[in-house]
Amino acid sequence: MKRVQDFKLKSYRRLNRENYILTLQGDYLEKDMHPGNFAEIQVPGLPEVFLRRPISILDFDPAKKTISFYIKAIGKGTRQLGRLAEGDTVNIVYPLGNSFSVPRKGKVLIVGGGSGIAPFVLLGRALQQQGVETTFLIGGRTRNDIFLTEEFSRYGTVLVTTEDGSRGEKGLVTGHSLFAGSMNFDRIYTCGPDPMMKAVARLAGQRGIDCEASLENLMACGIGACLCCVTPSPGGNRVVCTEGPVFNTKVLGW
Amino acid sequence: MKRVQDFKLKSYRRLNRENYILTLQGDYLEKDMHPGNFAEIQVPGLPEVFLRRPISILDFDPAKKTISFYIKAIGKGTRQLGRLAEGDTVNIVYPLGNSFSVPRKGKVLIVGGGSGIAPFVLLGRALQQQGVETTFLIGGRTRNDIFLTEEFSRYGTVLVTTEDGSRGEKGLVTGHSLFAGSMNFDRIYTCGPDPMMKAVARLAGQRGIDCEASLENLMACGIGACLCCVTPSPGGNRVVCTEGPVFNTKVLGW
Amino acid sequence: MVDLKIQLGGLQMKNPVGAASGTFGFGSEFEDFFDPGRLGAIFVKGITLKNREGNDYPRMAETASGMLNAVGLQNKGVDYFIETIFPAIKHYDTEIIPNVNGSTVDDYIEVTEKLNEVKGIHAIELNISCPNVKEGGMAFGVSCPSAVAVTEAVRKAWDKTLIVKLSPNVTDITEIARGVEGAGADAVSLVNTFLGMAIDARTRRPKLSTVTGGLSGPAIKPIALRMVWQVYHAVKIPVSGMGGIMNAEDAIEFMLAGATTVQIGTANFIDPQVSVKVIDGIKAYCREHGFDRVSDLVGAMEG
Amino acid sequence: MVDLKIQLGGLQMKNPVGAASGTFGFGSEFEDFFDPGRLGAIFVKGITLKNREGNDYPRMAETASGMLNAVGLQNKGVDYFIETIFPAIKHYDTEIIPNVNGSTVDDYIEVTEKLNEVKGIHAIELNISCPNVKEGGMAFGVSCPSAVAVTEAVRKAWDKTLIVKLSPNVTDITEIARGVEGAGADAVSLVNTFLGMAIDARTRRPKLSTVTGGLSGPAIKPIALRMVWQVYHAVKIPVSGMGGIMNAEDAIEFMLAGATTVQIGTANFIDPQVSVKVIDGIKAYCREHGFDRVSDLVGAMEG
Ligand SMILES: Cc1cc2nc3c(=O)[nH]c(=O)nc-3n(C[C@H](O)[C@H](O)[C@H](O)COP(=O)(O)OP(=O)(O)OC[C@H]3O[C@@H](n4cnc5c(N)ncnc54)[C@H](O)[C@@H]3O)c2cc1C
Ligand SMILES: Cc1cc2nc3c(=O)[nH]c(=O)nc-3n(C[C@H](O)[C@H](O)[C@H](O)COP(=O)(O)OP(=O)(O)OC[C@H]3O[C@@H](n4cnc5c(N)ncnc54)[C@H](O)[C@@H]3O)c2cc1C
Ligand SMILES: Cc1cc2nc3c(=O)[nH]c(=O)nc-3n(C[C@H](O)[C@H](O)[C@H](O)COP(=O)(O)O)c2cc1C
Ligand SMILES: Cc1cc2nc3c(=O)[nH]c(=O)nc-3n(C[C@H](O)[C@H](O)[C@H](O)COP(=O)(O)O)c2cc1C
Ligand code: FES
Ligand code: FES
Repeated sequence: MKRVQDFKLKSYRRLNRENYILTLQGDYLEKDMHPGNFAEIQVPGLPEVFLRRPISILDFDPAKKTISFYIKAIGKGTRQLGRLAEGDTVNIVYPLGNSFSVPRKGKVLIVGGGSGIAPFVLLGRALQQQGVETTFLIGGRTRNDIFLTEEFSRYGTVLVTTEDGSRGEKGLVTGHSLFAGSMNFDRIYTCGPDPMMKAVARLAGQRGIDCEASLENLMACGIGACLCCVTPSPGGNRVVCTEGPVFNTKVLGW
Repeated sequence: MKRVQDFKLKSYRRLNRENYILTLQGDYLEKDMHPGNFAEIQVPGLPEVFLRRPISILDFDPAKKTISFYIKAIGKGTRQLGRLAEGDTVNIVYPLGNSFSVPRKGKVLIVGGGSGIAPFVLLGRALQQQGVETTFLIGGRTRNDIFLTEEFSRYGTVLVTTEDGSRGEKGLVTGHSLFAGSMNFDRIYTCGPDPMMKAVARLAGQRGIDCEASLENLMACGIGACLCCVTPSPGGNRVVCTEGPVFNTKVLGW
Repeated sequence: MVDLKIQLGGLQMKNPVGAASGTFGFGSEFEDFFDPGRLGAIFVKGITLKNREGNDYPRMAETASGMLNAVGLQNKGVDYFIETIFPAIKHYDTEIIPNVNGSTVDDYIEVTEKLNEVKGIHAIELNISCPNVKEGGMAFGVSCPSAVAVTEAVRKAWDKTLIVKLSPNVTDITEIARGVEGAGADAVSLVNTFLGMAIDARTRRPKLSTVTGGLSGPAIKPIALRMVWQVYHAVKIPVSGMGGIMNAEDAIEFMLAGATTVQIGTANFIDPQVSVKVIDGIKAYCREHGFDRVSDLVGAMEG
Repeated sequence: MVDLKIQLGGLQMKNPVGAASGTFGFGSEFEDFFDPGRLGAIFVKGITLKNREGNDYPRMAETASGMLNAVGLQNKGVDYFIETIFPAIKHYDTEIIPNVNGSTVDDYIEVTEKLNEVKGIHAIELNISCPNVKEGGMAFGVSCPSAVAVTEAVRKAWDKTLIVKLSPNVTDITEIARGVEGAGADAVSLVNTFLGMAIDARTRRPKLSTVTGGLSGPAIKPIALRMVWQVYHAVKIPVSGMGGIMNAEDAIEFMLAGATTVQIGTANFIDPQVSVKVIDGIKAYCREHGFDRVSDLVGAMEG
């Protein structure tokens, strides 16, 4: 069930200048959360930030009643959230959106870039629980833009690409040698910048592999009430916060 | 010279639930400050508070480059200022307004109530330096509303009235026995709620004693640019932030 | 005990707080947060004769204490509403009020005629103020003759309470309010959004696909409040007031200015539970200030 | 090297940033904070024929991301301005632009005729949009015929650059802009404040002595920006844009929308040094984005 709830900032873990992980603790924690779900976080203390910000659920711990978010500071709101102090109150609406489908067996590839890696901790864990064999392919500009690989390595093989070659293969994720070989994946999951996701969807399509993408979008409400967050599709405009954020890329006509 | 300047919150001293003293420290401190001058404090982190808030200068220390304010939390802005943490940045425009006139000798009475006592630390000290004999008369609802008397006692005699009689004489300041006797003061200074100041001015007038009052007023700019902060007078509307906040009560027609 | 019941034209509402059209979906989106039946009314999202895809993405931009939207009346058409949506929400213990839109007067009439046959719908809100459609919409609401014409036409097709939603993008909103009052409106609601725009300085492109959009939120409250006050003094029919209401205090200010009921819009996005907080806050205010009936607040500003 | 010079009608300004009338006093109030001569222009506070006391206190109310004012043109009259104020500020290395007000067309003419004789004043701003006076003011600016009439009359009395300041409280601001263009205006400035109001729910009284006042600040920016963009496309004369500009980015957005120059109003109260920051920020933006002349920004929004 969706809730509006106050949490306390329990810990702030800075990954580097622009990336950090927030862990919030509440008196209560909704347990019915799935990989791909997100929260709408209210940004306290900044007049210019009027609307909540959609952020994927990175992880949660029902025992400790904590929920965490991996955030990349790209603008006013995400920078401000990085300035909060432990003990500060943070109000969130959660869990929102649909989720990735988790098969019962098989072999899958997860392709992530930028802040788009956030949903893949929960996804990797869920896949592992089902006995699915998972490969993570994470891309960034330099090795300083690659995060969470230690987490991911608990759930599968981790491959990396960087544009400057400072870690893993040099180039974009879609240029990884993996895509040159025979791709016997049952599904590809992707989240990250639009051009990356579209390229991944195309590669998947060419090989007849099912592909699910989690879209970013400007959102006002996050609960399907305002119809601000749409993405075009052959079947008409899709509402990203409720029909998505996860879409089978065929539905999007990608 | 007036300045816009960032300070760091150096210390926060809570007097009780609603009253506190903020001490700010800067890289620089303007020294040309006088009793009655005020600052326009920017309230950080609250979308509803758009404008700065005028607050009297309580004290300053040129050596430590600190400036302090006594604040009574009565609304959004003054409450928010009370929530700041040490180290937070606070931007102020200061020193603003005119100041109380400080005679070279004689005997004066200072009558203050509520947050209107703030300017009287600087005034008391300046009067003492001139060798003026000063009596402070401070009023409040209960003894929990009486502050800074220890400070004042360094510069003169301190008398107190409370409405419930829990400290000093029972009643309003203007009911103090002092006013029953012969009042051989050369000047009366007053700051506090309008009705109190007007009553004090009337008593002063009846005795032919010069009276200076420091007015409160809703202000936008604090520097004479907007003309929002006016008070009526026989000579027309007076601009409180530049012609005041200190007025001879005769000028106001009180 | 505070009596929260209020009368908007012929419509009896159990309390004065409604959800504004386009900001509350069809109500079901909020079921997890509270029972939509607690509201005085739900002004459901704008309905047109035929299915509309709405405008292209991006449709939204954040502004200082507000937002611009350019949704453009995305909806599945009146038939879908009547056959599929209304049956699923009519059990809420509140008034469901469709927001009627059209590109032409005939469109408005046709949508209204269809709704007129539906049992359980006791009022419609005639939207002549949508700034986000190429044809019709706000064009009807910014000229008095056309506002009158569409109101008269719809009046003939509608038997129950007719609320006309006015555009604030006009020189004199009292002129339009008087016009639609004369044309048979039972109440007016105001304000719809202000036509605004936003530019991304970095890319030098407009932030909305449509360049302009509708401004809502607390930014517009002072203007909306002034218009409600002006209209309250200009017409005899009741006013449903809105524009930037974020809490009970804001809602009370609108009622004091002359609004018989209020609507909560953008605030639903910031706090999905805001409307019940507003209802509770109005009740507490009445209790504290000695008002036995919420209706006594209406126009109670002291000059 | 970025060329900041810009031409507003016949007026050459050394940079496009002015201080908006009523928010910068006569400039001297800001001398402690920066040299007012750094500005492109100072639109000094509104001037009338005779001394005006302005409205009663309270004249100001804070709103979400904005403020209402009801100053009501407090000033000592045009003669005092010419004899006492102007001599004290004319040494600033900037254009001093009086903001001309009146209750009647004759008032406007008389003030203008007096200013026309003053050496060193190269432009006036005709304010037909003050919402805070009982007579004249905004009444002239919300009807096209009266806006045209007062502009024509002042045009005859004024030899140099005539800027007409438009009210945003209208259905179609392009109509008024075209009207005053036809009547001889060399430029238009927009927007003046929006008519708004605020109520204290606790006391149930209006927050302003005049009930309504003028809304300014970032709250109005999206509407002001839209109007500047519309007017830019409707007239050939240049536009001086304002409404909620708080920083260089905001100012650039106005220029991209079509403003030849910008004016900083309410922001001066929040940060008395904001205008020099805006000048510096515009320069930096031009450098970064490869604009050699600031004038190349004007209307450079990409559709
Ligand atoms: C379902 C979903 C899940 C997300 N999960 C995460 C996450 O786990 N971690 C994370 O760091 N970010 C995530 N994002 C992105 C995040 O919402 C944005 O980065 C954030 O809203 C930016 O806010 P801001 O105030 O910092 O930026 P602003 O100052 O508002 O904007 C800065 C710039 O970024 C652009 N922008 C802002 N938001 C978006 C957006 N949603 N889509 C496209 N462009 C945008 C703006 O147009 C502007 O140019 C997610 C987004 C969605 C929709
Ligand atoms: C020259 C000057 C010096 C001052 N010195 C001090 C000081 O040293 N310490 C101190 O605590 N306060 C002082 N004040 C008062 C202080 O400025 C106000 O209490 C403050 O601005 C209130 O802000 P707020 O956001 O907390 O209240 P808000 O939430 O803005 O308002 C709360 C209520 O108080 C009323 N109100 C707010 N400000 C004023 C005002 N200035 N005059 C009258 N009514 C008002 C409002 O109308 C409202 O009803 C001074 C004021 C002036 C003009
Ligand atoms: C995203 C969004 C969609 C809207 N859609 C409609 C609509 O379909 N019909 C309508 O009459 N008003 C619509 N409105 C206007 C609101 O009902 C309301 O009049 C306006 O937002 C002002 O109120 P607020 O400031 O409380 O949001 C919409 C507003 C928003 C923000
Ligand atoms: C306190 C105050 C006084 C004003 N006085 C005048 C005036 O005398 N003449 C005028 O043309 N505009 C006046 N204005 C309007 C401003 O010049 C400007 O048009 C408006 O505030 C919008 O810009 P802003 O949002 O940047 O403040 C005044 C505005 C304020 C806030
Ligand atoms: S963000 Fe409101 S419908 Fe998706
Ligand atoms: S507060 Fe602006 S003139 Fe005094």
